[in-house]
Amino acid sequence: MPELPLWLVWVIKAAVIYGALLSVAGLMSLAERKVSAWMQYRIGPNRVGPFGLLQPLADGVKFMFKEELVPAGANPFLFRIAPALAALPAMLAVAVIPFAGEIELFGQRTTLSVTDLPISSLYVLAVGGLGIYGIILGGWSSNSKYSLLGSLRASAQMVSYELSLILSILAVVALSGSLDLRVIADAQQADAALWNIARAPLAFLLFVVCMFAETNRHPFDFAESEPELVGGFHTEYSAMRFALFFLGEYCAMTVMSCLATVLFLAGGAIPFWPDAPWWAELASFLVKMSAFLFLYLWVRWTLPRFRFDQLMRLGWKVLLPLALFNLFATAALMAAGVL
Amino acid sequence: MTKIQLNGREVEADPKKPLIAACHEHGANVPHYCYHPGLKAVGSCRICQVEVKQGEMPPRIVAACRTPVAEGMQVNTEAAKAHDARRECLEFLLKNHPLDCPICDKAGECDLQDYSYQEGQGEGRSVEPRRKLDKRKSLGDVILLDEERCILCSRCVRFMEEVPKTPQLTVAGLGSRSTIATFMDRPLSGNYQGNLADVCPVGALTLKKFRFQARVWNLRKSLSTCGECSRGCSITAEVLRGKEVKRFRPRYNDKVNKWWMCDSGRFALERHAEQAPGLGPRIAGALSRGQGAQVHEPIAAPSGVALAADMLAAHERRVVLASPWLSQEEGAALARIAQALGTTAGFVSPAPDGLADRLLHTGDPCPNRRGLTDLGFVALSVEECAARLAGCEVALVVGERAGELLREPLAALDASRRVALFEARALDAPAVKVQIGVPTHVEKSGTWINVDGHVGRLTIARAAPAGTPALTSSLRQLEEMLAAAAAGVVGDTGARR
Amino acid sequence: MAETLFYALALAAVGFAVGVISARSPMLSVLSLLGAFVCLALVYLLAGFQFLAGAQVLVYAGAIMVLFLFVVMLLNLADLSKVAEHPTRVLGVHRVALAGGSAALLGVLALLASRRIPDTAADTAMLARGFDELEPIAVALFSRYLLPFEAASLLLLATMVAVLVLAKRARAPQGPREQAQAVDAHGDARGDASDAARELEGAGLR
Amino acid sequence: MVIVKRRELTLAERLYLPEIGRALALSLRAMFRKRVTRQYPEEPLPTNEVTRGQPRLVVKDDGNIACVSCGMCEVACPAYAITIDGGETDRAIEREPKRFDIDMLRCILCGFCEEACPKDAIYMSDELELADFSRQALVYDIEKLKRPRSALQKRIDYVNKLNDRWRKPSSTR
Repeated sequence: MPELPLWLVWVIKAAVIYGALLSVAGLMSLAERKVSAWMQYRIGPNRVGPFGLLQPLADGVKFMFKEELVPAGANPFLFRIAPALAALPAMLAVAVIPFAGEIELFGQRTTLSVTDLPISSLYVLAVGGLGIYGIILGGWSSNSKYSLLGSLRASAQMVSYELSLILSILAVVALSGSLDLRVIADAQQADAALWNIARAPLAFLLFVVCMFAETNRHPFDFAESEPELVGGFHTEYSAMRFALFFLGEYCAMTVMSCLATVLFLAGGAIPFWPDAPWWAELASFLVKMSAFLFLYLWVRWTLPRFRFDQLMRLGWKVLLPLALFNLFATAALMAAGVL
Repeated sequence: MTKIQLNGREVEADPKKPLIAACHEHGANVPHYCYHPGLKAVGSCRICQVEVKQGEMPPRIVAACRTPVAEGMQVNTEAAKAHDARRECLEFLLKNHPLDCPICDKAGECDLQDYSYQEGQGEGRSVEPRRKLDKRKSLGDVILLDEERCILCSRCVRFMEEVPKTPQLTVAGLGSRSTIATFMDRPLSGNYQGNLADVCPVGALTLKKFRFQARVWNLRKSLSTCGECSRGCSITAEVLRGKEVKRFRPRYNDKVNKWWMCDSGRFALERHAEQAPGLGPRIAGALSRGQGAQVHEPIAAPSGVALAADMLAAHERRVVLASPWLSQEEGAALARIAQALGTTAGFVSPAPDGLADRLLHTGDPCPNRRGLTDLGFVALSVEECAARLAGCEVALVVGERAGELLREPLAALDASRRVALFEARALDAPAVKVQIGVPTHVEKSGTWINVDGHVGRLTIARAAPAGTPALTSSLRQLEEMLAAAAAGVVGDTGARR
Repeated sequence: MAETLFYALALAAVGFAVGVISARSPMLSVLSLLGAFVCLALVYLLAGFQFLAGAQVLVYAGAIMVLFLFVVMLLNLADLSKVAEHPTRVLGVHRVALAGGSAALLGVLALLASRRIPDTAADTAMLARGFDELEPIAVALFSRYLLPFEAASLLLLATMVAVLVLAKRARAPQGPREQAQAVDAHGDARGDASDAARELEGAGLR
Repeated sequence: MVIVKRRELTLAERLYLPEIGRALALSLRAMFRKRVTRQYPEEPLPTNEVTRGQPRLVVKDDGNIACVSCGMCEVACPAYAITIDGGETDRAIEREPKRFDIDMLRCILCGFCEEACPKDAIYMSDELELADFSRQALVYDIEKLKRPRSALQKRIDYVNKLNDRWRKPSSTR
């Protein structure tokens, strides 16, 4: 087989990974409806394609052809770019997720991720954190009280929970001694007991809780909050821009699930099979990621939404002290040589 | 006046009328079938029984229609014995009366129905079959007799004897085989047969033309005045679903027509239909014929009036002709316009139609002849109108049926003459440059004055075609435009379009 | 290539910075500031300071600016116009602060003008290793530059307290309802709400 | 004023997590329960004689409808859905509808027409589905409303049974 130039391999990798990300996001919209239906003794969408598998496609076509409205008094520029601002960062963040180890692709040895950064965990947090701007600006520019309230809540919530999220990741970073996600994942490879979920269970718990808050998902979806804010930040949106918000949300969920997999479940590692081929690693990665995605849906259709003051109390009075304690405890245990 | 006590109340009664009339006058609802205020009472049906106490005698049950009013009589229409008597009477009437109210045209205004609800018992006790008779017996062109429904009250017999004084009906046969019949089954004749269906208290005598046409509760009834002769009988115009005029019925008017009307007025329904034989289509808004154009082009009514004003202002030798169907209000407005135009208005007075009789029909087809004459209009025969039109440059012809009456003179005019026609139905004549739609007399409110000077009221029984304003408002607009033109505001009428 | 990029980014950063102070809408100001931060992060990236770039985006763009947005959305813009009408009264405290601030600024400028910043060997070594790894940064921050680091954080803390003191509105004396809330021992809805309000206040969010 | 005493939460409940676990277990169990969804067009709703669907005209065994166009249903209809024009017929009943329209878009399926009909000519069928591409197509005329008596027999028997509850034994049918 002739060797392909490196840049072409890279383009192929990016195309595959982004295609997969968008497919997962699309399928999540179906999964959301299916899972909610199952939990409510219903069947869910099953008309478009086998088991309703083509439903996301049908939805997409519908969104494309719907009329797009811009409310009177809205800031048209911000209103128009906000959905893109919401969707783009989540998609960018997936670039550094290490799905599997080295693979042989068209004669080039390469890793199964778009790129590898030495500070990739920082990158995910930094870029992922920008997604909130789409929500805040979309809500603010809609010239609607519901949207504005949604934006306010989103920004307060983001500030409150990002801290705990970062602190919980810091504990993991401390354990691995690197900001590189691949290094973090590989450090857990050897043994299931070395997985960070076992070594830093509190950090894992904190991360999972903050993960829901960071992606604006139940039980922390205050920016949307249909019963009070009739949709919150996206009240005024229609057609494809509305769909972009959801695409962003599902991408962010996917990225967070990947991050959780890498940080706490050793990425694609399979216990008792240290030298697994790359496709097995990839499959294992996808299974773990899917488990987190399912958790998202599971929780959404189980728990009621918090009240806003409860959210704030939980964030500042419970999670933040716990995260700080966790960081110090981890550091102490490391210094003591236990970990 | 005689004083009697009616249901414990002291009331005054007319001694020349039977007791039942006094009861009705003072609000006691005594049922009646054979009794009709316009006919002699015979007391054959016995449904009007009431309890009467006179002097020291014990109270007794009498038929109110055959009992004269006497000073100091105490009448109780609601006595239990009176109710019993009426109910028993009703049971006998209903024994043979078919229960085909769902089919019967009288249902909804049937005295037998009403009193059965008021007095009767809800169920029959009879197990014998009802008598079988002819359900579709034709009594001439107008009336159909259902012998099974007949309760032999003989109102119809008496009507024919007493009102048109042409006795043609009788009760034939004996006992349970009695029926209403004509001699040798000859068809009925005369111009007053339609009233038979009105006097019949049940659905035995029905109008062939109204048969199964509508349920009576679906008809919206409006006060109106008959427009077929100068008698101007008071009538109700009954309209189905706001569109079709289904029925004209006489409305009691002591000074003009009592309870009756003639058949030629009653059945003058055709011209109120959407398509009338021999007449053009209704004008909605207005029609204009442009310079040299062969067809009429529909325009809005105010634009048509403006065109008419332009024409009238721009030419000399004007003629104003009115229809005898104009109301007083419209006539007054037209008279002012004629004066402003410097001419005297005339109205078309067609020849007598030869239907005159001694009872109601005058033979003169102009319902508002008297009123228009009072307003200063000159009565002109069709020939005189033709002569006037022939000598004019511009003519204003106004009113429902004006174009119809003057069809030939108008058609004879060449295209250089200009005629503005206010008509209900379109007319195709080269001289008619603009036609403005007007409501017919069932579509307008107004006043006619009949041959004896009595006022006849018109109310809106149904809406005129969309876009057709009242003639009074069209005329007011015309008057204002002509005044503006006379004051030298040139081109103003055009601008208003 | 890198040089061109640098100048483009630097120009953009300056443009955004001008936008911050010239934009009429506070929202646009905030967005311009965000743009400036992102440009700065890219400049860091260009120079190979990946960690710095990440931290810049994470802290400033991701957290601080969100707070700014929050504040802007809470602002009553009608009140702002009044501020423009009535120039701020200059108090004695303000004069002192102004004088102190100016003196400090002048001192820093004089320091910069008088001598170059020492280019020590340790710094050069660190630069040589690049900023990709955490360890040298951590070591530098917690040993050599510990004092300035702590001083800076103390300064930030003092600023925060000062802002709270200045911005805090005079509260009306506690009404019966609030007293009732205070008495309300177990946490029902009203108690929670007031707690949350106090939390927001404590977090500088209100 | 009602004072609602709230139960003091136990420590386990205040910790959230055990309770959240219980809730998650509950919804997970629900996922494997029997589905209650009915796949409508394929699995239509069961109808019976109590179902009050769209009104239909009974076609008697001799092929004619029983309606005499008396207009009782037209009057009874609270939605003004029925329009009837009567006309003459040679049959013994003399009168039959020339036009009998029910605007199915107006019909509210109340069954008043069925109740009002003196001739047992109109009954509520079990037909509930209604869809077309124009409003005019949903104004049903006589031909669209006709149903053989056998198709409506269950409803007819049911209505007669109901009516027998108040009908006096002596009254004529």
